Amino acid sequence: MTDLPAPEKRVWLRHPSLRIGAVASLVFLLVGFVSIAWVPYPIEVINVGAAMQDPSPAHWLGTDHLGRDMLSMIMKGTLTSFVVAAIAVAIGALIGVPLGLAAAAWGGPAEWFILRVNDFLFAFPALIIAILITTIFGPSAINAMIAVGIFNIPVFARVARGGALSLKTLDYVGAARLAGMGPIEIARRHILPNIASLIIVQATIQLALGILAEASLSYVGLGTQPPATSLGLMLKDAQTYALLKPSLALIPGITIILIVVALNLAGDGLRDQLDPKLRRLGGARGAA
Amino acid sequence: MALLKVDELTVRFGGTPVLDAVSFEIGKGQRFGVIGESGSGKTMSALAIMGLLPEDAELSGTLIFDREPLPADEEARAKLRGKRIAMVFQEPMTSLNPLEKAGAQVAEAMHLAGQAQGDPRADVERLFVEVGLEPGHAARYPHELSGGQRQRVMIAMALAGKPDLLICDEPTSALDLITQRKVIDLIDRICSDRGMALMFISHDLKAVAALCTKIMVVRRGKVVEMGDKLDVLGHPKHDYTKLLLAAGRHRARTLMRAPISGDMLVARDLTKRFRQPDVSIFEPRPPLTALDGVNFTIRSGESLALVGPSGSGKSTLARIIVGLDRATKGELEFDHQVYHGTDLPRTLRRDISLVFQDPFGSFNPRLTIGESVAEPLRLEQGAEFDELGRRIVEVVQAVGLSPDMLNRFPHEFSGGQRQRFAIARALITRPRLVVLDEPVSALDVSVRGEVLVLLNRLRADYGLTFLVISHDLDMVRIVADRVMVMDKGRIIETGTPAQLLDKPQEPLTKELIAASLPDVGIVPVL
Amino acid sequence: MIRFALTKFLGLAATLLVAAAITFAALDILPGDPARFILGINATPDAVAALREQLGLDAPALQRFFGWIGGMFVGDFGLSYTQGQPVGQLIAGRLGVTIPLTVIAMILSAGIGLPIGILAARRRGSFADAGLMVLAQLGVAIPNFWFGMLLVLLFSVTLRWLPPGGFVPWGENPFAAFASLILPSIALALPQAAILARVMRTALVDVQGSDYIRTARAKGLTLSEAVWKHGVRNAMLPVLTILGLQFAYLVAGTVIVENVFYLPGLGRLIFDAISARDLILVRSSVIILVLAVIGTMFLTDLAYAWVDPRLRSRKAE
Amino acid sequence: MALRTAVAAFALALSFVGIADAAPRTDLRIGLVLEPPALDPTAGAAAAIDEVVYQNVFEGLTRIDETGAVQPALASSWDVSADGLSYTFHLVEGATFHDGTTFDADDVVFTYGRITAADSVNAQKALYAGIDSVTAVNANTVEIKLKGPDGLFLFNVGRGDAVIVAPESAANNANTPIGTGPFKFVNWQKGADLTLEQYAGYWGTKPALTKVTYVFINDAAARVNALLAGSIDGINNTDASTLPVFKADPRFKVVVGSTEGETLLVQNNAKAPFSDLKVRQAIAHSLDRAEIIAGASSGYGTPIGSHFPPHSKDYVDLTGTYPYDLDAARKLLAEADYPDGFSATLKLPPVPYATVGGQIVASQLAKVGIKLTQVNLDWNQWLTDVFTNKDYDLTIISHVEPFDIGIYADPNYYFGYNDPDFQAIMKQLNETTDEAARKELLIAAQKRLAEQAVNGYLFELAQTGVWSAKLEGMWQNAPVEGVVLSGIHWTE
Repeated sequence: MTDLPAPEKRVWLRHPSLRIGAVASLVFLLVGFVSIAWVPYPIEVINVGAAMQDPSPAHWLGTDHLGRDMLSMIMKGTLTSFVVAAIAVAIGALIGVPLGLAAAAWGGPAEWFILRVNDFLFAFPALIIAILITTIFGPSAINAMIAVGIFNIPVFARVARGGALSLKTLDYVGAARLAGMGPIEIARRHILPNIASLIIVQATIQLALGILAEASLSYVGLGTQPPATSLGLMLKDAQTYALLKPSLALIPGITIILIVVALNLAGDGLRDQLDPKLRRLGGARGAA
Repeated sequence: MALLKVDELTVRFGGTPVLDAVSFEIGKGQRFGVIGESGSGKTMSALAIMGLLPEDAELSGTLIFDREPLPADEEARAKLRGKRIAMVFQEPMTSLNPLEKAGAQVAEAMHLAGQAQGDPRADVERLFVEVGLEPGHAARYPHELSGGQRQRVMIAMALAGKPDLLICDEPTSALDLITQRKVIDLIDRICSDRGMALMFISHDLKAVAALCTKIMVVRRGKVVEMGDKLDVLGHPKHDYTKLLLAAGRHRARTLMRAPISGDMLVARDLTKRFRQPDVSIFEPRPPLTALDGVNFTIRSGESLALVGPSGSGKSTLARIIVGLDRATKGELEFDHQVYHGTDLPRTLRRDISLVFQDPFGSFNPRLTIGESVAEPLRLEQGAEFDELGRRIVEVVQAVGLSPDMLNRFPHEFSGGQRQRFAIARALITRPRLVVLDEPVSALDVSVRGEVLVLLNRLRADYGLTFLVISHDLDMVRIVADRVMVMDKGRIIETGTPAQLLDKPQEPLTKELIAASLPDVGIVPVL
Repeated sequence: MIRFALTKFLGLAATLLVAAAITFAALDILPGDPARFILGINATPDAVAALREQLGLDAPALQRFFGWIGGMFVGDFGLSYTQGQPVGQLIAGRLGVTIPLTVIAMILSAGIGLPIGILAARRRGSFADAGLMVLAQLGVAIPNFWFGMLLVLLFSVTLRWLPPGGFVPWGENPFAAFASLILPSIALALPQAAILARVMRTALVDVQGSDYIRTARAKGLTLSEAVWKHGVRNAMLPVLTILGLQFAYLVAGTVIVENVFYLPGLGRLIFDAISARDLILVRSSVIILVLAVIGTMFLTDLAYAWVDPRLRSRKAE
Repeated sequence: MALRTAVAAFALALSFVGIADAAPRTDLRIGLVLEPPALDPTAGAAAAIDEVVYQNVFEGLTRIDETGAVQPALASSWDVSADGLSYTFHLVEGATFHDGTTFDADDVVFTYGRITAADSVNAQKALYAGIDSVTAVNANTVEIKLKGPDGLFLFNVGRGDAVIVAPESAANNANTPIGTGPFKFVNWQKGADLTLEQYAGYWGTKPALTKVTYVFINDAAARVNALLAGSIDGINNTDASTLPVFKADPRFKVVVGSTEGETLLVQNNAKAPFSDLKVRQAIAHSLDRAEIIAGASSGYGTPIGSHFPPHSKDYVDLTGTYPYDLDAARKLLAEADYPDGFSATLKLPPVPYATVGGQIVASQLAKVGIKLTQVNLDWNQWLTDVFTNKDYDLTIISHVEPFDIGIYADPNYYFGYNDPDFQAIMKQLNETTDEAARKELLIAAQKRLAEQAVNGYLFELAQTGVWSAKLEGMWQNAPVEGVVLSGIHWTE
């Protein structure tokens, strides 16, 4: 109620970290998607004779221990890392958001139950359970991400519930009920569009966490499996070459860091654009 | 001799001035009132004096306090704060540290001002008594105190340092009517007792008039008028001041309207209990009774007002009537159909509508105004598409707005315009009963009158029945044919406005009436 | 307060029981035969069958479940399939590494993260703030196994200051034991410290804009005094939540870090047990971890209630 | 400055790098990839068990030396009956177990009784199934009677699976192993390391080392760092890709030898198209062993053409049977009615030579149109899917058992190879004890497997040890699993 200038005057994307983060994330995403259609060299073809070359006009980032083009590997790896992390985010969001909305909409025992399930999932050390699940169903990036995705559910449920609760008391939701709308219709028309930005923020953060989780699982051999590659797997493969050819580990490592920083910057920037009251809702689960 | 001299004070945020070359003086022991709407820059002037402007504010102009320019340095400035100039803020709910006991917070203020001699506990108790709190309140945490009590703690804190100047920034606007009056009386008494200078900032003309001797009117960062209370209020020179004065009195004319006839809505023994979250499974809490056996009747064509202090159950009753909530016990009968709240039959939904209190929260920011206004038309299943289009145009014109505004988004409109759209939305299904929940309390004073006039006109034009919920007795006088007073979930008194206002029976009603401040100035001719 | 604690405690017990049931059920469908794994690829089927019987793998699932639960109540977690030793003993042996490791990491992450967060918030908008937040961004983004490797290359291989891994038991040489936990706990703590720094900064920035800080300044405190006296404690509320959650991440993170630094901790025990299909060991260790995590959350709740009077009394507004 | 001094002082106080003494060191820290799950070699198959205890803590009647030959151990000599069915072992005198109990013929009878019992959990039980009876002739003489002649019997007696245990302590050997060897078990810090000390009462020649610590380091990069940082003195078998680092560093010596591990591209012979000899031959022609060795094993490893270790005296080089020739491969595929190749899955266990080798093999077979889908499994899944259920097309695995060519004679083995001719050769071999005749038969067996292209024979796994340059006496080759400590000593 103080006489401050309206926050709407801040233009979207004026925020430098958001601009940098969003542009960098998109660039990496683009690089990943380009690799579907084209990479400089196919990564399935192994040419041990050409292993561990330095960067050259033919191989901009050199070649790895099996003679594969590092640039192509990074491109494919970026795609895999994004895709697997996106699967985890999608699982979390597609299940978690409706759950959170349901909890907010119905309240009572339904909410109690959903909150307990949430608490319960939080109690399990996610990475260990991911390792367990991956071992049960076989090492693969998809299984790993399903495991990580399960632990994203409560994160999204919490954000969606918090957002929905803060909107639920707003009069336009009441007006919609007066207009005879059912809960699902209200959620679709009034709640979801207004918490979408919150969910997108959380999704960028979970995407970054997913990329790191994939790297961790790949490191213990339970993430992405050859002949496919991911940034995490490249990092793991390069571990023993750390002294012989440091670039093998540095290139994917730095790529991971850049992607994660870009996503986090984008997420943080987006969050700063939002109502500061909503800002806290997603913050609780920043850790991972 | 001026205690505070403000000269050409300008405050900018990123180049946009929110205060533009404002100059004024406050003498020792003088009562200085600042009046203006939200966004007019009045709070900024107070913060500039205190040295509490937000970091990104750019300040220019001179501030002289007790013949010395106010220092720019934070540490030197802090030494003046509390000791020489104290301030009471608007939001009692958030202005106290939630983690510390009220007494400790006051004691800290005393300590900082060097006023802690002897037993600090006794000093705090003395202050608490002075501001009308019990000494025991000192041991409570802020969340254990009511809004009015918190505001008293804030005042105690401001008084702790025995300041020469007390700045009050809308100290009562977050409080209910009765408490407002008590706090204003308290400030009045303390300033007299202590001979303290007062800078009182408000959008409430009557409060300023009651407390101050000198008044400054601010609009869009500029002083539009300043002078003696009697001059400003008695002979306003500026149109804006005139507008404010007129709005403060909102004397709307009663228009021709449909005759009042048979019963439209009957409430029988309505009771609503809310389940409270238990402290623990060992410590279940009893349900909170919001409505306790409410009985009343609204007759067709009538305008019934429902008044009462906050928490008395007014809004709960409204929500049950329109079908947003369900009564725990009892029933409603509308047009010979019985319902209990959420089970309001779909066919009746178009006949009962609600205008919400907050024009900002009542529109989805992602939908155009048109989409929101048209939303209730979903209830009109039989109607033709063209007919619906005509209805939207008609209703928007009826509330005095233009149909080409419909494609815009809510944030592009002012509060008054939004409330007009909210009324349009409530009328689009051509309802018979319109429930208005504090329809003007969130609006700036200057537009309240227009909205009330509009409501009265619509009622006449469309033959509507109103249930108006309000805590503002002035407004009730204008729009209501009959008034019900509610307290703690019960209806304690009913009568015509005239009956109630002149001869209140119940203590609460008396208190409500006593709380309203005297009218000010002359009736301006617009 | 006591009732508050008791209610929370009952919830904790219920969660634990459900966790036990789910863990058991999930592991019972795990394909793979521990007996076959122990005896290797050339073992004859009858040797495998004999071992299965010896391990008690033939009993019905429900019987094994209740046997397991019942045993845990009296501190008997069963016998490890692969190592033939009481699971409780195996786990206890590892706690001497994992508990100090997580505790040191926790202290490090709080000890580094919170001051940085406070500093950045106090200097908001300055170059120091920007620099610290860039560091925090990097800290969050570095995969911890990779960071661990870099630490080893620098401090063990090049500088030879600290051991590259392994563990000397506390009883043998407490200094050496501590030394062997330094690098792992740094690797473990870094991302958490970065997160804490960011949370602390945001919380403090939020608090700095709050009305009660303004009130405190109006009383005569300078901005920094007001932030120290009134802000930090309020800002600690969101930080406490994160601290509670971080414990779970630190515990899970030990799996990776204990592998990098070949520490004999619980994380590595679980990892090895999972790959060896030592179901009983996996189950019991997971339950121990869940217990540790919800125990910490319980303590966080208590701490929260201790700091925040609003939670303690919960009186109606 | 003060801080830096403090850090330096602290580092010095904690210094784990030994200060050089005048006398040579007698302690040793060895890195091991895997931690043994338990320490009883007669009740588990994990190679890590033997790496710790074989010939160090436990001894058998015979032992296998570095060349793979059988040498006397707890039996100082033995007589074999003319029909090859009866072995009389003469035991050493004065040997004691680490708990002080004496070693005698009864311990031998107990040990073999335990191995062959119905409820035995010995992983290699089948090897000893031919034993008819074990009798203590007197305290120092044991007679073992066989049901049929067994050319490998003395070798099998020397394996870790048949080490002599005492009835008093056998039950606890999993955690506190008690044997007769030169080192006694001292302490096992689960998950971290295991310590052995010289056994003062050892009956034979005392080893130079007095204390040996095995440090378990799962992570390949961590092993390298541990070596470089000096926290371990050597690794028996390190990741081949890291060898160049150590070759260039004078503080280390790299000891490259061979193992018993034949690395194979195993083909499911019972399943089409691999049941077709022409397909198998085509695959054999398409494998470029040099590249596989270079990629999967950093160039360490000897190409093989059949299932036999190159360091064996009975080895013949059959790598030329189906030379690398893509045209020949395409032609054979066409003849087998697969002119455009076919698709198959390659199920791989979680070992680097397999996961990397799999990629290279897939890349190579793709050139003749055979499209492989790689499926990476964990050990349990591999054991279940591939080994037990035989649900696979192709896999890559090293068979590290010594003298295991006999597995091809078992039609139920997961190779799915049922060849009466080969089975006949094996039967004859088992019944032959004459060295020259055995050699002939072994060569015939090798040739048969090579010609039949039963599996893709890739390379013999190298033993790539990295040790401190001041250490001597390590085994270069690994004819059996184990790190035999008795010869290892510091030179300064």
